[in-house]
Amino acid sequence: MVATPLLTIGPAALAIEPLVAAIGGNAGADGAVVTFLGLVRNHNLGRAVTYLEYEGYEPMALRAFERIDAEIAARWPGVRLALHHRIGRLEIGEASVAIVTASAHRADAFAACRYAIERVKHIAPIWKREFFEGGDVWIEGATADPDDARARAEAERVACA
Amino acid sequence: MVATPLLTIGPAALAIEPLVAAIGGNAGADGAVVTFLGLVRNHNLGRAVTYLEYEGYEPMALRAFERIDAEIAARWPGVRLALHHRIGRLEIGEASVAIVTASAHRADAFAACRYAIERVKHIAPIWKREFFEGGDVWIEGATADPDDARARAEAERVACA
Amino acid sequence: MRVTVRLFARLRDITGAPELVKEAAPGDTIGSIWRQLVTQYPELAGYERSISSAVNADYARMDQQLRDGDEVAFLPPVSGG
Amino acid sequence: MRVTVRLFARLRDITGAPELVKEAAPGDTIGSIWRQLVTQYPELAGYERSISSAVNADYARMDQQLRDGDEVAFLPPVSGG
Repeated sequence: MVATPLLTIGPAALAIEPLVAAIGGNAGADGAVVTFLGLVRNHNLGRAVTYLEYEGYEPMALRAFERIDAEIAARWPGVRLALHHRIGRLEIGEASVAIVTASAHRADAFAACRYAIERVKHIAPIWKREFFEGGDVWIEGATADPDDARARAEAERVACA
Repeated sequence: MVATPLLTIGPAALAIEPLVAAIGGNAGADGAVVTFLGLVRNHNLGRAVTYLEYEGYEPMALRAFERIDAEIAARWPGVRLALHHRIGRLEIGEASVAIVTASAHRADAFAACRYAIERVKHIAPIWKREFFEGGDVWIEGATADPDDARARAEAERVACA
Repeated sequence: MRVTVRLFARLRDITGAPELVKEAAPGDTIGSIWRQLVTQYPELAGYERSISSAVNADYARMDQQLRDGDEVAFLPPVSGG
Repeated sequence: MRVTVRLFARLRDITGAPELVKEAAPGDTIGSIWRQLVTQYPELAGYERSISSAVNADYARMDQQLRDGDEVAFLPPVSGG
Protein backbone atom coordinates (compact mmCIF):
# COMPACT_ATOMS: atom_id res chain seq x y z
CA MET A 1 0.00 0.00 0.00
CA VAL A 2 1.34 3.42 -0.97
CA ALA A 3 1.69 5.86 1.91
CA THR A 4 -0.52 8.96 1.72
CA PRO A 5 1.66 11.97 0.88
CA LEU A 6 1.34 15.00 3.16
CA LEU A 7 0.97 17.55 0.36
CA THR A 8 -1.02 16.77 -2.79
CA ILE A 9 -3.23 18.25 -5.48
CA GLY A 10 -5.33 16.01 -7.70
CA PRO A 11 -8.78 14.83 -8.71
CA ALA A 12 -9.31 12.19 -6.01
CA ALA A 13 -12.06 12.67 -3.43
CA LEU A 14 -10.73 13.90 -0.09
CA ALA A 15 -11.00 12.16 3.27
CA ILE A 16 -9.75 13.19 6.69
CA GLU A 17 -8.77 9.91 8.34
CA PRO A 18 -6.01 8.99 5.84
CA LEU A 19 -4.47 12.43 6.32
CA VAL A 20 -4.62 12.14 10.10
CA ALA A 21 -3.04 8.69 9.82
CA ALA A 22 -0.37 10.04 7.46
CA ILE A 23 0.60 12.85 9.78
CA GLY A 24 0.90 10.34 12.61
CA GLY A 25 1.05 11.03 16.33
CA ASN A 26 4.76 11.91 16.43
CA ALA A 27 5.46 8.80 18.52
CA GLY A 28 3.13 9.90 21.32
CA ALA A 29 4.33 13.52 21.56
CA ASP A 30 1.21 15.04 19.92
CA GLY A 31 -1.64 16.21 22.10
CA ALA A 32 -3.75 17.96 19.47
CA VAL A 33 -4.87 17.37 15.89
CA VAL A 34 -6.94 20.01 14.12
CA THR A 35 -8.49 19.54 10.69
CA PHE A 36 -10.21 21.85 8.25
CA LEU A 37 -12.46 20.80 5.37
CA GLY A 38 -13.61 23.33 2.80
CA LEU A 39 -16.93 22.26 1.27
CA VAL A 40 -18.68 23.34 -1.92
CA ARG A 41 -21.63 25.53 -0.90
CA ASN A 42 -24.92 25.67 -2.73
CA HIS A 43 -25.01 29.47 -2.57
CA ASN A 44 -22.43 32.18 -3.23
CA LEU A 45 -22.98 35.91 -3.59
CA GLY A 46 -26.71 35.34 -3.90
CA ARG A 47 -26.35 32.81 -6.71
CA ALA A 48 -27.70 29.26 -6.56
CA VAL A 49 -24.56 27.24 -7.29
CA THR A 50 -24.99 23.94 -9.16
CA TYR A 51 -21.35 22.75 -9.08
CA LEU A 52 -17.75 23.99 -9.21
CA GLU A 53 -14.76 23.19 -11.36
CA TYR A 54 -11.32 23.64 -9.82
CA GLU A 55 -8.25 24.07 -11.97
CA GLY A 56 -4.68 24.15 -10.69
CA TYR A 57 -1.19 24.67 -12.01
CA GLU A 58 -0.25 21.47 -10.29
CA PRO A 59 3.55 21.48 -9.96
CA MET A 60 3.47 25.10 -8.87
CA ALA A 61 0.62 24.45 -6.42
CA LEU A 62 2.73 21.76 -4.78
CA ARG A 63 5.56 24.26 -4.38
CA ALA A 64 3.12 26.73 -2.86
CA PHE A 65 2.04 24.04 -0.37
CA GLU A 66 5.72 23.41 0.47
CA ARG A 67 6.15 27.12 1.03
CA ILE A 68 3.16 27.18 3.40
CA ASP A 69 4.61 24.16 5.20
CA ALA A 70 7.92 26.02 5.65
CA GLU A 71 6.17 29.17 6.85
CA ILE A 72 4.34 27.12 9.48
CA ALA A 73 7.49 25.31 10.58
CA ALA A 74 9.18 28.69 11.06
CA ARG A 75 6.25 30.31 12.90
CA TRP A 76 5.07 27.33 14.96
CA PRO A 77 8.05 25.01 15.48
CA GLY A 78 6.98 21.41 16.01
CA VAL A 79 3.65 21.70 14.20
CA ARG A 80 3.23 19.26 11.29
CA LEU A 81 0.99 19.88 8.27
CA ALA A 82 -0.92 17.77 5.75
CA LEU A 83 -2.70 19.59 2.92
CA HIS A 84 -4.70 18.02 0.08
CA HIS A 85 -6.46 20.11 -2.55
CA ARG A 86 -8.87 18.62 -5.04
CA ILE A 87 -9.27 19.73 -8.66
CA GLY A 88 -11.82 18.90 -11.35
CA ARG A 89 -15.59 18.95 -11.04
CA LEU A 90 -16.93 19.09 -7.48
CA GLU A 91 -20.54 18.69 -6.48
CA ILE A 92 -22.31 20.58 -3.71
CA GLY A 93 -21.18 19.32 -0.29
CA GLU A 94 -17.93 17.78 -1.54
CA ALA A 95 -14.62 18.83 -0.01
CA SER A 96 -12.28 20.97 -2.11
CA VAL A 97 -9.50 21.13 0.48
CA ALA A 98 -8.51 19.11 3.54
CA ILE A 99 -5.91 20.37 6.00
CA VAL A 100 -4.55 18.61 9.10
CA THR A 101 -2.18 20.04 11.69
CA ALA A 102 -0.71 18.15 14.63
CA SER A 103 1.12 19.52 17.62
CA ALA A 104 1.95 18.93 21.26
CA HIS A 105 -0.49 21.68 22.29
CA ARG A 106 -3.83 22.76 20.87
CA ALA A 107 -3.18 26.50 20.50
CA ASP A 108 -0.48 25.88 17.90
CA ALA A 109 -2.47 23.25 16.01
CA PHE A 110 -5.51 25.55 15.75
CA ALA A 111 -3.45 28.57 14.70
CA ALA A 112 -1.42 26.70 12.10
CA CYS A 113 -4.51 25.07 10.57
CA ARG A 114 -6.25 28.41 10.17
CA TYR A 115 -3.06 29.97 8.83
CA ALA A 116 -2.72 27.20 6.24
CA ILE A 117 -6.15 27.75 4.70
CA GLU A 118 -5.63 31.53 4.60
CA ARG A 119 -2.31 31.04 2.80
CA VAL A 120 -3.80 28.56 0.33
CA LYS A 121 -6.26 31.28 -0.61
CA HIS A 122 -3.40 33.79 -0.94
CA ILE A 123 -0.71 31.97 -2.88
CA ALA A 124 -1.81 28.60 -4.29
CA PRO A 125 -2.20 28.76 -8.11
CA ILE A 126 -5.69 27.26 -8.07
CA TRP A 127 -8.90 28.68 -9.51
CA LYS A 128 -12.53 27.79 -9.22
CA ARG A 129 -15.19 28.23 -11.85
CA GLU A 130 -18.64 28.52 -10.43
CA PHE A 131 -21.56 27.05 -12.37
CA PHE A 132 -24.87 28.52 -11.26
CA GLU A 133 -28.38 28.66 -12.58
CA GLY A 134 -28.08 30.79 -15.69
CA GLY A 135 -24.34 30.82 -16.28
CA ASP A 136 -20.84 30.38 -14.96
CA VAL A 137 -18.02 32.60 -13.78
CA TRP A 138 -14.36 32.28 -12.83
CA ILE A 139 -13.92 33.37 -9.23
CA GLU A 140 -10.96 35.70 -8.80
CA GLY A 141 -9.72 36.40 -5.30
CA ALA A 142 -6.29 37.58 -4.26
CA THR A 143 -3.43 38.58 -6.56
CA ALA A 144 -0.97 35.83 -5.69
CA ASP A 145 2.29 37.15 -4.26
CA PRO A 146 4.23 34.97 -1.83
CA ASP A 147 6.36 37.93 -0.80
CA ASP A 148 3.41 40.12 0.19
CA ALA A 149 4.27 40.67 3.85
CA ARG A 150 0.95 42.36 4.58
CA ALA A 151 -1.04 39.33 3.40
CA ARG A 152 1.13 37.02 5.46
CA ALA A 153 0.74 39.19 8.55
CA GLU A 154 -3.03 39.20 8.05
CA ALA A 155 -3.04 35.39 7.89
CA GLU A 156 -1.09 35.28 11.16
CA ARG A 157 -3.53 37.73 12.71
CA VAL A 158 -6.67 35.73 11.88
CA ALA A 159 -4.88 32.57 12.99
CA CYS A 160 -4.90 34.14 16.46
CA ALA A 161 -1.20 33.58 16.83
CA MET B 1 -27.78 1.11 11.47
CA VAL B 2 -28.04 3.44 14.45
CA ALA B 3 -27.29 7.08 13.71
CA THR B 4 -24.25 8.54 15.49
CA PRO B 5 -25.44 10.94 18.19
CA LEU B 6 -23.92 14.43 18.18
CA LEU B 7 -23.08 14.50 21.90
CA THR B 8 -21.79 11.41 23.71
CA ILE B 9 -19.55 10.19 26.47
CA GLY B 10 -18.52 6.54 26.67
CA PRO B 11 -15.77 3.97 26.40
CA ALA B 12 -15.81 3.48 22.60
CA ALA B 13 -12.78 4.50 20.55
CA LEU B 14 -13.27 7.85 18.80
CA ALA B 15 -13.17 8.49 15.05
CA ILE B 16 -13.64 11.69 13.10
CA GLU B 17 -15.40 10.60 9.93
CA PRO B 18 -18.58 9.30 11.63
CA LEU B 19 -18.91 12.61 13.50
CA VAL B 20 -18.43 14.60 10.32
CA ALA B 21 -21.04 12.42 8.64
CA ALA B 22 -23.39 12.82 11.61
CA ILE B 23 -23.16 16.59 11.57
CA GLY B 24 -23.95 16.56 7.86
CA GLY B 25 -23.46 19.33 5.33
CA ASN B 26 -26.65 21.22 6.20
CA ALA B 27 -28.08 20.43 2.76
CA GLY B 28 -25.23 22.17 0.94
CA ALA B 29 -25.18 25.34 3.05
CA ASP B 30 -21.95 24.47 4.91
CA GLY B 31 -18.64 25.73 3.59
CA ALA B 32 -16.40 24.78 6.49
CA VAL B 33 -15.91 21.84 8.84
CA VAL B 34 -13.31 22.05 11.62
CA THR B 35 -12.38 19.15 13.86
CA PHE B 36 -10.30 18.83 17.00
CA LEU B 37 -8.84 15.63 18.41
CA GLY B 38 -7.24 15.57 21.83
CA LEU B 39 -4.62 12.82 22.04
CA VAL B 40 -2.97 11.14 25.02
CA ARG B 41 0.61 12.41 25.19
CA ASN B 42 3.56 10.36 26.36
CA HIS B 43 4.86 13.22 28.51
CA ASN B 44 3.22 15.63 30.93
CA LEU B 45 4.88 17.97 33.42
CA GLY B 46 8.18 16.19 32.89
CA ARG B 47 6.72 12.77 33.66
CA ALA B 48 6.89 9.83 31.25
CA VAL B 49 3.20 8.89 30.97
CA THR B 50 2.35 5.23 30.43
CA TYR B 51 -1.44 5.57 30.04
CA LEU B 52 -4.46 7.52 31.28
CA GLU B 53 -7.77 6.61 32.83
CA TYR B 54 -10.70 8.96 32.26
CA GLU B 55 -13.69 8.98 34.55
CA GLY B 56 -16.87 10.94 33.97
CA TYR B 57 -20.16 11.66 35.72
CA GLU B 58 -21.85 10.62 32.53
CA PRO B 59 -25.40 12.04 32.68
CA MET B 60 -24.05 15.32 34.00
CA ALA B 61 -21.29 15.41 31.36
CA LEU B 62 -23.94 15.09 28.67
CA ARG B 63 -25.78 18.05 30.17
CA ALA B 64 -22.51 20.02 30.18
CA PHE B 65 -22.09 19.19 26.48
CA GLU B 66 -25.65 20.40 25.83
CA ARG B 67 -24.82 23.62 27.68
CA ILE B 68 -21.73 24.12 25.51
CA ASP B 69 -23.85 23.44 22.43
CA ALA B 70 -26.32 26.12 23.54
CA GLU B 71 -23.54 28.60 24.30
CA ILE B 72 -22.17 28.10 20.78
CA ALA B 73 -25.60 28.43 19.18
CA ALA B 74 -26.05 31.73 21.00
CA ARG B 75 -22.59 33.10 20.21
CA TRP B 76 -22.20 31.76 16.64
CA PRO B 77 -25.69 31.31 15.18
CA GLY B 78 -25.77 28.65 12.48
CA VAL B 79 -22.74 26.71 13.74
CA ARG B 80 -23.45 23.04 14.53
CA LEU B 81 -21.49 20.97 17.04
CA ALA B 82 -20.63 17.31 17.55
CA LEU B 83 -18.69 16.36 20.68
CA HIS B 84 -17.62 12.89 21.78
CA HIS B 85 -15.58 12.27 24.93
CA ARG B 86 -14.06 8.93 25.74
CA ILE B 87 -13.71 7.44 29.22
CA GLY B 88 -11.88 4.41 30.57
CA ARG B 89 -8.29 3.41 29.95
CA LEU B 90 -6.60 5.23 27.06
CA GLU B 91 -3.20 4.40 25.64
CA ILE B 92 -0.62 6.89 24.38
CA GLY B 93 -1.71 8.37 21.05
CA GLU B 94 -5.41 7.53 21.48
CA ALA B 95 -8.02 10.28 21.25
CA SER B 96 -9.78 11.32 24.45
CA VAL B 97 -12.06 13.88 22.80
CA ALA B 98 -13.30 14.54 19.27
CA ILE B 99 -15.07 17.77 18.36
CA VAL B 100 -16.57 18.77 15.01
CA THR B 101 -18.06 22.13 14.08
CA ALA B 102 -19.72 22.97 10.77
CA SER B 103 -20.68 26.35 9.43
CA ALA B 104 -21.26 28.38 6.28
CA HIS B 105 -17.95 30.21 6.84
CA ARG B 106 -14.63 29.09 8.24
CA ALA B 107 -14.09 31.82 10.85
CA ASP B 108 -17.12 30.68 12.85
CA ALA B 109 -16.28 26.99 12.53
CA PHE B 110 -12.71 27.54 13.78
CA ALA B 111 -13.80 29.79 16.65
CA ALA B 112 -16.61 27.50 17.82
CA CYS B 113 -14.38 24.40 17.73
CA ARG B 114 -11.72 26.07 19.85
CA TYR B 115 -14.38 27.43 22.19
CA ALA B 116 -15.87 23.95 22.63
CA ILE B 117 -12.63 22.34 23.80
CA GLU B 118 -11.93 25.22 26.20
CA ARG B 119 -15.41 24.84 27.70
CA VAL B 120 -15.07 21.05 28.00
CA LYS B 121 -11.99 21.71 30.11
CA HIS B 122 -13.93 24.26 32.19
CA ILE B 123 -17.25 22.62 32.93
CA ALA B 124 -17.44 18.95 31.91
CA PRO B 125 -17.45 16.66 34.98
CA ILE B 126 -14.65 14.47 33.66
CA TRP B 127 -11.34 13.61 35.32
CA LYS B 128 -8.17 11.97 34.16
CA ARG B 129 -5.80 9.88 36.20
CA GLU B 130 -2.31 9.83 34.87
CA PHE B 131 -0.25 6.67 35.22
CA PHE B 132 3.46 7.35 34.87
CA GLU B 133 6.67 5.54 35.61
CA GLY B 134 6.71 5.34 39.38
CA GLY B 135 3.14 6.20 40.28
CA ASP B 136 -0.16 7.78 39.36
CA VAL B 137 -1.99 11.02 40.05
CA TRP B 138 -5.42 12.53 39.50
CA ILE B 139 -5.09 15.62 37.35
CA GLU B 140 -7.10 18.53 38.73
CA GLY B 141 -7.64 21.54 36.50
CA ALA B 142 -10.39 24.12 36.75
CA THR B 143 -12.99 24.40 39.49
CA ALA B 144 -16.09 23.68 37.43
CA ASP B 145 -18.57 26.55 37.45
CA PRO B 146 -20.81 27.02 34.41
CA ASP B 147 -21.78 30.51 35.62
CA ASP B 148 -18.19 31.75 35.84
CA ALA B 149 -18.42 34.63 33.36
CA ARG B 150 -14.68 35.26 33.45
CA ALA B 151 -13.90 31.69 32.35
CA ARG B 152 -16.44 31.93 29.56
CA ALA B 153 -15.04 35.24 28.35
CA GLU B 154 -11.55 33.76 28.36
CA ALA B 155 -12.77 30.85 26.21
CA GLU B 156 -14.27 33.35 23.75
CA ARG B 157 -11.03 35.29 23.72
CA VAL B 158 -8.80 32.33 22.85
CA ALA B 159 -11.36 31.23 20.26
CA CYS B 160 -10.44 34.44 18.44
CA ALA B 161 -14.09 35.41 18.19
CA MET C 1 -35.24 11.49 54.20
CA ARG C 2 -32.37 9.97 52.26
CA VAL C 3 -30.03 11.30 49.64
CA THR C 4 -27.44 9.53 47.54
CA VAL C 5 -23.99 11.07 47.44
CA ARG C 6 -21.77 10.58 44.37
CA LEU C 7 -18.03 11.13 44.68
CA PHE C 8 -15.51 11.29 41.85
CA ALA C 9 -11.80 11.03 41.16
CA ARG C 10 -9.71 11.79 44.22
CA LEU C 11 -12.76 12.42 46.41
CA ARG C 12 -13.74 8.83 45.74
CA ASP C 13 -10.25 7.62 46.57
CA ILE C 14 -10.40 9.51 49.90
CA THR C 15 -13.78 8.12 50.91
CA GLY C 16 -13.16 4.72 49.41
CA ALA C 17 -16.68 4.68 47.93
CA PRO C 18 -18.12 6.06 44.70
CA GLU C 19 -21.55 6.32 46.26
CA LEU C 20 -22.85 6.79 49.78
CA VAL C 21 -26.38 6.95 51.15
CA LYS C 22 -26.92 9.65 53.77
CA GLU C 23 -29.75 10.49 56.09
CA ALA C 24 -30.76 14.12 55.75
CA ALA C 25 -33.12 16.32 57.74
CA PRO C 26 -35.61 18.78 56.24
CA GLY C 27 -33.72 22.01 55.54
CA ASP C 28 -30.43 20.22 54.94
CA THR C 29 -28.45 21.67 52.06
CA ILE C 30 -25.69 20.39 49.83
CA GLY C 31 -23.36 22.23 52.21
CA SER C 32 -24.66 20.33 55.24
CA ILE C 33 -23.96 17.04 53.53
CA TRP C 34 -20.47 18.21 52.60
CA ARG C 35 -19.72 19.18 56.20
CA GLN C 36 -20.87 15.76 57.39
CA LEU C 37 -18.51 14.18 54.90
CA VAL C 38 -15.59 16.34 56.00
CA THR C 39 -16.18 15.32 59.62
CA GLN C 40 -16.17 11.70 58.58
CA TYR C 41 -13.21 12.04 56.13
CA PRO C 42 -11.04 14.97 57.31
CA GLU C 43 -8.81 14.73 54.23
CA LEU C 44 -11.71 16.14 52.21
CA ALA C 45 -11.25 19.51 53.94
CA GLY C 46 -8.53 20.44 51.46
CA TYR C 47 -11.21 20.53 48.72
CA GLU C 48 -13.42 23.02 50.59
CA ARG C 49 -12.66 25.88 48.17
CA SER C 50 -12.23 23.97 44.93
CA ILE C 51 -15.14 21.53 44.74
CA SER C 52 -18.26 22.05 42.67
CA SER C 53 -21.56 20.43 43.50
CA ALA C 54 -24.58 19.11 41.66
CA VAL C 55 -28.04 17.80 42.40
CA ASN C 56 -29.57 15.24 40.08
CA ALA C 57 -26.79 15.76 37.52
CA ASP C 58 -27.15 19.55 37.29
CA TYR C 59 -24.84 22.12 38.78
CA ALA C 60 -26.21 23.49 42.08
CA ARG C 61 -24.96 25.88 44.74
CA MET C 62 -23.96 24.67 48.19
CA ASP C 63 -26.93 26.44 49.81
CA GLN C 64 -29.49 24.49 47.78
CA GLN C 65 -31.91 22.55 49.97
CA LEU C 66 -32.30 18.85 49.36
CA ARG C 67 -35.34 16.68 48.82
CA ASP C 68 -35.86 13.02 49.55
CA GLY C 69 -34.22 10.85 46.91
CA ASP C 70 -31.93 13.55 45.52
CA GLU C 71 -28.59 12.53 44.04
CA VAL C 72 -25.96 14.93 45.34
CA ALA C 73 -22.54 15.00 43.64
CA PHE C 74 -19.26 16.54 44.69
CA LEU C 75 -16.81 17.31 41.88
CA PRO C 76 -13.13 18.00 42.39
CA PRO C 77 -11.55 20.35 39.82
CA VAL C 78 -12.20 18.85 36.40
CA SER C 79 -9.60 17.66 33.88
CA GLY C 80 -11.47 16.46 30.80
CA GLY C 81 -10.46 17.13 27.22
CA MET D 1 14.95 30.93 -28.50
CA ARG D 2 11.56 29.54 -27.53
CA VAL D 3 9.50 29.68 -24.38
CA THR D 4 6.27 27.92 -23.48
CA VAL D 5 3.49 30.10 -22.07
CA ARG D 6 0.92 28.59 -19.69
CA LEU D 7 -2.39 30.37 -19.18
CA PHE D 8 -5.00 29.58 -16.57
CA ALA D 9 -8.66 30.14 -15.74
CA ARG D 10 -10.06 33.21 -17.49
CA LEU D 11 -6.75 34.02 -19.18
CA ARG D 12 -7.03 30.67 -20.92
CA ASP D 13 -10.62 31.41 -21.92
CA ILE D 14 -9.52 34.73 -23.44
CA THR D 15 -6.65 33.26 -25.46
CA GLY D 16 -8.49 30.05 -26.24
CA ALA D 17 -5.36 28.01 -25.47
CA PRO D 18 -3.92 26.62 -22.24
CA GLU D 19 -0.44 26.67 -23.70
CA LEU D 20 1.33 28.74 -26.39
CA VAL D 21 4.85 28.54 -27.78
CA LYS D 22 6.49 31.93 -28.29
CA GLU D 23 9.70 33.04 -29.98
CA ALA D 24 11.75 35.19 -27.64
CA ALA D 25 14.88 37.24 -28.15
CA PRO D 26 17.87 37.36 -25.77
CA GLY D 27 17.02 39.91 -23.05
CA ASP D 28 13.30 39.28 -23.28
CA THR D 29 11.58 39.23 -19.90
CA ILE D 30 8.33 37.82 -18.59
CA GLY D 31 6.98 41.33 -19.10
CA SER D 32 7.93 41.36 -22.80
CA ILE D 33 6.03 38.13 -23.33
CA TRP D 34 3.03 39.55 -21.48
CA ARG D 35 3.02 42.67 -23.67
CA GLN D 36 3.14 40.50 -26.81
CA LEU D 37 0.14 38.59 -25.52
CA VAL D 38 -1.79 41.75 -24.75
CA THR D 39 -1.17 43.00 -28.30
CA GLN D 40 -2.47 39.74 -29.64
CA TYR D 41 -5.39 39.44 -27.17
CA PRO D 42 -6.39 42.99 -26.09
CA GLU D 43 -8.88 41.66 -23.55
CA LEU D 44 -5.92 40.56 -21.42
CA ALA D 45 -5.08 44.22 -20.74
CA GLY D 46 -7.61 44.28 -17.91
CA TYR D 47 -5.37 41.85 -15.99
CA GLU D 48 -2.29 44.09 -16.21
CA ARG D 49 -2.36 44.98 -12.51
CA SER D 50 -3.73 41.77 -11.02
CA ILE D 51 -1.77 38.95 -12.67
CA SER D 52 1.10 37.09 -11.06
CA SER D 53 3.78 35.35 -13.06
CA ALA D 54 6.00 32.32 -12.74
CA VAL D 55 8.91 30.71 -14.52
CA ASN D 56 9.28 26.96 -14.39
CA ALA D 57 6.56 26.70 -11.74
CA ASP D 58 8.10 29.21 -9.33
CA TYR D 59 6.91 32.73 -8.70
CA ALA D 60 8.99 35.27 -10.63
CA ARG D 61 8.86 39.04 -11.16
CA MET D 62 7.89 40.53 -14.51
CA ASP D 63 11.43 41.85 -15.08
CA GLN D 64 13.00 38.40 -14.93
CA GLN D 65 14.90 37.53 -18.13
CA LEU D 66 14.01 34.32 -19.89
CA ARG D 67 16.12 31.45 -21.12
CA ASP D 68 15.52 29.05 -23.95
CA GLY D 69 13.01 26.37 -22.98
CA ASP D 70 11.56 28.23 -19.99
CA GLU D 71 7.93 27.66 -19.05
CA VAL D 72 6.35 31.03 -18.32
CA ALA D 73 2.98 31.13 -16.55
CA PHE D 74 0.49 33.94 -16.07
CA LEU D 75 -1.85 33.58 -13.12
CA PRO D 76 -5.05 35.56 -12.69
CA PRO D 77 -6.06 36.25 -9.08
CA VAL D 78 -6.29 32.89 -7.34
CA SER D 79 -9.38 31.33 -5.75
CA GLY D 80 -8.35 28.01 -4.26
CA GLY D 81 -9.50 26.69 -0.91
